[in-house]
Amino acid sequence: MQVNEYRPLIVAFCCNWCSYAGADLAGNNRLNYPADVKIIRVPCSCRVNPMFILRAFQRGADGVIICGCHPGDCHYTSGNYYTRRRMALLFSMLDYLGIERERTRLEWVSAAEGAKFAATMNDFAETVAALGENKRLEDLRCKK
Amino acid sequence: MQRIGVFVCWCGTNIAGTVDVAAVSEALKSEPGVVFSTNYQYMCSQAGQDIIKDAVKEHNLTGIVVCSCSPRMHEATFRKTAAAAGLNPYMVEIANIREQCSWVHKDMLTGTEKAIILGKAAVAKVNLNTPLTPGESPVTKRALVIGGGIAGIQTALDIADAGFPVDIVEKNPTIGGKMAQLDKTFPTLDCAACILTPKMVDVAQHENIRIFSYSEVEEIGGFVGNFDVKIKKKARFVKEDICTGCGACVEKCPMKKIPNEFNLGMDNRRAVYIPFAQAVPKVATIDPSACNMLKSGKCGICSKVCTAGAIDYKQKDELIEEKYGAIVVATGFNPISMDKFDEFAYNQSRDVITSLEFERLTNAAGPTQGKLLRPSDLEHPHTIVFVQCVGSRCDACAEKGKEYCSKICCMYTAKHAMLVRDKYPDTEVYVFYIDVRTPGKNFDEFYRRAVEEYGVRYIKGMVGKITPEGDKLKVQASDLLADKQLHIDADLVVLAAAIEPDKTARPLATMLTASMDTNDFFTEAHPKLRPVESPTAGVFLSGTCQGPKDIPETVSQASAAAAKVIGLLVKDKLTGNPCIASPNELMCNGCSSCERVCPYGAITYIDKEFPQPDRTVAVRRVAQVNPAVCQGCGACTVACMSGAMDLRGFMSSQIIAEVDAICK
Amino acid sequence: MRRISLYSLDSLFGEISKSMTLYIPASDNAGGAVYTKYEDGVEYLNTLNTVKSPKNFFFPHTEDLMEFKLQGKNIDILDIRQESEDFAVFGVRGCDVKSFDILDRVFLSDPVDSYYATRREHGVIISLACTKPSETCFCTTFGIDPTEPMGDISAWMTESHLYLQPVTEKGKALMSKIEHITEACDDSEVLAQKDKTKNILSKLPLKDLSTDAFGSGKTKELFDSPQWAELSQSCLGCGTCTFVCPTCQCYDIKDFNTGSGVIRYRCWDSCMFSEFTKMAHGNPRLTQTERFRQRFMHKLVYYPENNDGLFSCVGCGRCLSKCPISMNIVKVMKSLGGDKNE
Amino acid sequence: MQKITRDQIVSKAVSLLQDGTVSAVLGWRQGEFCYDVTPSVFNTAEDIEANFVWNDFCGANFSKYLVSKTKNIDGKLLVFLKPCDTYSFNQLLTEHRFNRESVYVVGIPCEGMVDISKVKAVSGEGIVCAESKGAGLSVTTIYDENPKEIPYAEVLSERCLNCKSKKHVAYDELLGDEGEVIDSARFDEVEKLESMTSEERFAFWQGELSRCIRCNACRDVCPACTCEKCVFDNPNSGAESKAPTNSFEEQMFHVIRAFHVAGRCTDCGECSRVCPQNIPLHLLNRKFIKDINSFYGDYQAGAEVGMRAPLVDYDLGDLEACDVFERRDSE
Repeated sequence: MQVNEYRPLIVAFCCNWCSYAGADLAGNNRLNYPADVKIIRVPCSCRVNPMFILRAFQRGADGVIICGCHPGDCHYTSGNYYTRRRMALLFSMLDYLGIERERTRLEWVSAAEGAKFAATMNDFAETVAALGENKRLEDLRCKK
Repeated sequence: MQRIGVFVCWCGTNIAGTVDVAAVSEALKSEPGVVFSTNYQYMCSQAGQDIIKDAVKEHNLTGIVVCSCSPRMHEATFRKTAAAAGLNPYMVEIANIREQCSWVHKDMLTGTEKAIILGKAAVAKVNLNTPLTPGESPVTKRALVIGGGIAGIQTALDIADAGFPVDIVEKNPTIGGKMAQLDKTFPTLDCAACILTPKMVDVAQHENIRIFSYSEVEEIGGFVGNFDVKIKKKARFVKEDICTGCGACVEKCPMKKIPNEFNLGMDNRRAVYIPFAQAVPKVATIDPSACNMLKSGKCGICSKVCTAGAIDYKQKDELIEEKYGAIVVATGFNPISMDKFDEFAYNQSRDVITSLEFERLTNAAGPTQGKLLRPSDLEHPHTIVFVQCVGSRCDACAEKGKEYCSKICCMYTAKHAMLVRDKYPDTEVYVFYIDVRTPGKNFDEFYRRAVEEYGVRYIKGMVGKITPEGDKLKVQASDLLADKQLHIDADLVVLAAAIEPDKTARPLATMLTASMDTNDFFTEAHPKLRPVESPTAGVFLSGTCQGPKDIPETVSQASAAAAKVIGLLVKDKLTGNPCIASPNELMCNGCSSCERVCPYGAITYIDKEFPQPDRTVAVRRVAQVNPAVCQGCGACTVACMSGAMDLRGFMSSQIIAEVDAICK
Repeated sequence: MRRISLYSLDSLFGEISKSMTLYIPASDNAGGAVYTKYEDGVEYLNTLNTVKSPKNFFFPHTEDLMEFKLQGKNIDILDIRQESEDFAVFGVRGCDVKSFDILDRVFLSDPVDSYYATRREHGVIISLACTKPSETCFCTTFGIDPTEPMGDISAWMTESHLYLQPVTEKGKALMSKIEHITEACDDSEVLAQKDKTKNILSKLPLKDLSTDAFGSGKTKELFDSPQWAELSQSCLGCGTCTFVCPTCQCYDIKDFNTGSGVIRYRCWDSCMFSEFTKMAHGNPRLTQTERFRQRFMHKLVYYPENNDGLFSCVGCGRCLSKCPISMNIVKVMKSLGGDKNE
Repeated sequence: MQKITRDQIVSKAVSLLQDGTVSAVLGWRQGEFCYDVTPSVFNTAEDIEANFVWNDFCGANFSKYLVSKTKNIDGKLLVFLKPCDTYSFNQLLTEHRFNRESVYVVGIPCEGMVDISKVKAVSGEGIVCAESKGAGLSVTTIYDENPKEIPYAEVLSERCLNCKSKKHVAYDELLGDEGEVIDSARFDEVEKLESMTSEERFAFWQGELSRCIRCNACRDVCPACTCEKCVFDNPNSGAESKAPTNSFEEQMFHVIRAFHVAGRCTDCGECSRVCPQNIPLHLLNRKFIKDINSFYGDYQAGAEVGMRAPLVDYDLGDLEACDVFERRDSE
C-alpha cells in the first residue's frame, strides 16, 4: 500500500433488513469492495436523519451513501418511501449549495443482492475518489 | 461512564486470516470506556461465551462489544450470554469484522485498520447504550371478525374451533356475503349454497361464536391484544331471540314493492323480510324506510300475525362495547358501478346485466327460479354476449374503472358460458376478452372445456358499443385475431364488472389506523412474507379486502389469518421489542408529523399540563408511543423537527457517535 | 493636522497597508457595509455605519481559546494563544469609537482578558467624523460628539480632502508613516464642517432622548416597572440587537469535539437567547420579559452603576434599524421616562 | 397604497372588542418613525384608536404570535391577517400549534409592503416621513425638505413583488375585497442559480452565508419554526451550535433550518425580511418548494388545514433520488 495515496472516507448507512443483509451476503460470497466503506447499521433507511449525513461530512467523510430495501419491500412497509423523498430533496439542496452531487447517493439493495452491494460500493468509492477530498462541506477543525 | 469489555473473535481463520485480531483487541483497549479487551478463537462457542461471562464478573463490565461475524448471525447469542452474566442484553453491540471486513478485504493491514475502526464505532455506541426492557401487555382472548362473508365465516370457525370466543359483525341482516348470492362455483361446479350454508349453520351453532348481524363497528380504540370496540347493533324492530323465522309476518306485509337487495333489485321483497331461506340468523328484519308502521304509525299487521310476539316497533339501536385481542378484517368486495360505462348501455337496457346479476338469474332461488330469462320480457335469450374486463385493467389516466385485474372474472365467465351452453344448447354464447387468465388448479382445463366441449365462442377483442334496438342489443366489437369488426345482435349481454373493496373498508381502515393502497384494498404487513397481517399489529386480513380473490384463495387466506390470530391469542401477554420510539414530552410540539409517518398507528396524542417559564401551567398536545404497537423503524424520528422523538437502541446520539468514530 | 486629497485615498490606504493590515468599510454586496481587508480592488464605501460593529476586531464573533489533544486515554492541553499582529481600522464612527471604552472596562479590568488585550494593543483606530447622521442616530444622548470622533487618529472627510489628527501615541506613530503623502494644513474646513453637522444634529428626531431616568441607583425602581411586560411582548428572542450592538460583550465558552481532541472556543452570546447563561437548573431568567429587561437594565443601569455612570449604549442606531419587530432601546427609554419632552 | 384604510381596521377592531367578540387585539403599534412598526396586543379601544397603525410597513406576519399569545387567553384574540399570513395560520393549525377557537381572524387585503432599506437606498438616510402618495411613496428627509416620490415598484419588498396569493385561505370575516392566487415569478431566482455551475453556486452561497451572524432571527420569526426546543439550542441533538464558526456551521444551520421547514414553509418571506445581513434565505426555502412541486406535484403549504405535508407523505411512483437532477435539467 502506498503511504500517501488519497483514500476517500465513505459512510454507508444500511437498513438492517435488506441492505445490511446484502452487505453480509457480499461478505459470504467474498466479493471485494474498498475498505474505505464503513457501514452503520440502522433499523430502516428512514432512520437516517439528514443531520447524520451532514455530520459525517463535517467529520471528514468524502461520500455518504444510504442503502435501503427496494421500494415495496420495506420491512416496515413504507420507511424507504419516506427516505426516498427526504433524500431526493436533501441531495437536490446540497447540489444547489454547490456541494458535488456525486458525494451523496441513495441505493436500494436487497438481502439477495450481495453482488449489487459490492458493485455499488465499488462504483461509489471510485466516483468519490475521483472527486477527491471533500472541501466544500468540510469542517477544518475536524481535520487537524 | 461505562465499563466496556471488548471481545475479538478469530472465527478460526475466517477473521484472523485477514485481520490481526491481537492488534484489534490491543488498539481498542485505549478507547474511552474500555476496561478489558481480549481475543479468542471462537467467541460464539461455549468457551468463548464463558470468557465473556467471566470478564463481566471480574471487571464489573457494564457493556460488551463483540468484534465478530454479522449481528444478524450472533447478536441474539451474545445478548443471551450477557443476560446470563447478569447484564442487560441490550448492552451488547457487535462490530461486524467478518462479513463486512475480513471476508471482503484481502490485505491484512487494510483489514486490521478497518476492523479497529468498526470496533471503535461499536465502543462509541455502547458508551451511550442504556439497559432496555421490553414492555409487556396482556392479551384479551377474544377475536373480532368484521364481515360475515365466506372469509369471515371461515376465519371465525377456525378461531372458534381453537377454543377462543369470536364475534362476527355483519352489516347485513344475515351472514353469507357474496358467496350466498352465487349459483355454482368454478371449477368444480358445485352449488355455492350447498357448500356455504352448512358453514353458516356451523357458525350459528358454535358455542364460541356470537353473530352481530345488522350491525356495524362504530369505534375502535386500543391496540394489539387490547382493542376496545364499540359495535352498533341497528334496530331491526324484531326481537332476535324470540323470532322463529316462520315468515308469517313477511307473508302478510302489505308493502310488497321494495327492491330486493339479495336479488340485486331484480325482484321485490316486503318491508319486513328475511333475505333468503337459509339466512343466519333466520330472523325477520323490518326495513324502517319502507314500513308504514314505523313511518306513520299506521299498519301493525306483522305484530298482529306474529304469534311469538317478536315484533317490537320501539326497538332502538344498541351499542355494544367489547374488548378484543385481535381484529380480522373481512369486509369483502362489490362489483363497481356501471354508471360510467354508458357505451355498454347498462342503464338503458334491462337486458344488459352484470355477472353477479347473472348468478341470480341462473339461481334456483333467484327471481326467475333458475330459468334463464331476459329481465325485460322474460323471454329465453338465444344469443348471449359476455364482456370481460369491464372496468378492470383500465388505463390509470381514464377516469373510470380500475387499474388492477379483478382476477375472478375470467373463470366465472367461463363458468357462466359453459352452464348456458350446457342447459340451453340452442343458445349462441360469445365471450369478448383481452386475455384469458386461468392460473389455478384445474382452471385452464375448465376454460378449455368451455371452448372445446361446450363451443363457447371466445373472441379476443373489446366490445366498443352496445345499442338497444327493438328487442335486440346491437353489439359492436372488434375481433383482434381476425382483425375485423363484428356486429352481433344479442338478446342478453353480461358484463364482467370489476370488483372493488366494500365502501365500509375505508372508514374502517381509519378507525383501525391500518393502511390501505390507493384502490382501498388493505395493505399487508409484507407483500410476500406477511400477507395476512396488516402493518397495524393485531389487525389481520381475510379475503378480498386485501385484494381480488376467488373462493379457494379467500378460504385459504381466511384460515391463514385465523392461524395468526390463534398464535396471538394463545399468548397470555405480549412481549414487545424494546427498540422502539420514545418521545421526549418536554420537547414535543404535538405537530402530528410523527403520527403521519407511522405505518403502525403507534402514535397518539394526549393533552398534558406543563409548567411554563412564567410559572403558569399550560396544556400542550404531546405524542405518546404505544410500545405494544411500535415496531421501531424510526420514520418518526426524522419526521420530528425538534428531535423530541428518538429510537431506543438506535438513538440519534448513538448513531452520531458511530459516525464520529468512523470519521475520526 | 494633516490632510490628503480624496483622489489619493487609495495611496493612503496602500501606504498604511504596507506596514500593517488595514480594514476599511466596503460594500457587502447586500446593501450594507462591512470592514474589509484593504487590498487592490477593494473600494472604500463612504457609509454611516457598517452592519456589524468594529468590536469584532477586538472581540471576535468566535475565537479559539485552547485545545485538548486526546491520545487514547491521555489528554494534552495546548496553549494556542498568539500575539496579535498590527492592524488598523479606518472609518470608525464616533459612536463605535466610544464603544471600545465600554468594552475595555470589561475586558481590560482585572482579570485582564489576554485575547482581547493583545488585539487592542496592536489595533490602530482611525475614526471618521459624521456628516450625514441618520434618523436612527442618538449618540449625543450619551455625550458623544460625532464631529469629534477620537480613536488613535481622528479623521474628517470633506468634499475634497481627508483631514487627519493623531490622538494617541499609536496614532502619532502611524501618522509618521504616512507623513510623506499627506500635507500639513489648518482646521478651518474641519471647523466649518463641524458646524454644519451640528446643525443637522439639532434636527434629528431622537435629539431629545435623555438618560436622566437611568444610571446608578435606579435598579429597584426600574427593575420593577410594569412596562417591561408590554415592551417585551413581541420580542422574538433573537440575537439581532446584541450581535449588531457595538457594546454587547457577552460570550459563551464552548467545547468542540473534533474527534481527536477538543477545541475550547468562545463565541458571542445573547442575553435574549433562552439558553443564555444556562446552568444546571436552566437559564436564571426564565421568560423573554426577564431576558429583555436584563439587556436594557444592563445597558442603562447595571453597567453605569459599576462603571462611574458610563452607559453601555453609544446610540449608533443599529438595533433600531435591524430589530425584526422594531423594538429597541429608544422605545424602552421613552417608555420608562427618558424623553425630555414628556 | 393599501386599499383598506386604517380607519376601517380600527373601527372593526374597536367594535369587535366592544361587542365582546374578542377580548384583545393583535395589531401593529406605531413606533418612533413612520416605518418602524411593532406587533403588539391592544386591550382597550382607547389604545387602538391612539396607537394602532396600518400602512405600507406592516409586514410582520402575526400567525406565529398566536402560539404564545393564545396560551392563557380568556375569550378570543382578534388578529388581522394579510393573505400570505393566512397560509401560515393554516399550517400552524394543521400542526395543532394553537386553538382555532381562541382566535378571531379578520382577513385584510394587502397591496404589498415596503422594504425600508430599498427606500433608503434611493432617499438616503434621515427619513422623517414616508407616506403613500399615488403609485409611490413620498419621502422626506432631514437633508431635503422637498419630498421625493419613489414608485412602489422600486421599494416593495422582494416577497411582495413576487406575491403568490392575494387570496385569504382562512378568516372569520373579511375586510375589503377578496383577491386571487397569483402566478408569480418567485422561482426565477432559484432557476437562475440552478443554471449556474456547481462551482458558481458554491461561490454564491459561500458569499451569502458567510455574512450570517447566527442571530437566529430567521428562525425566531419563522411561523414554521415553533419547536418547543430547536435542535440548534439543544445540546443533546448533535446539531447544537451557537455561532457561525466556519463555513460548515453556516451551511449546516441553513440546510437543516430549511429542511426542517421543507413542505411546511408557506413562503411568507419573513426570514428574508428580518435578516440583518440581507441573506436571501427565501432562495433556500423556495428551492425546496420548487423541488416539491416538480417532484411530487404542486403543493402549497397552508392552503388548507389538515393537508399532509409532502415529507410526511409518499407515493409509490415517487421519483428516485438518483433521478432528481435529470428531472431538473429536463425542465
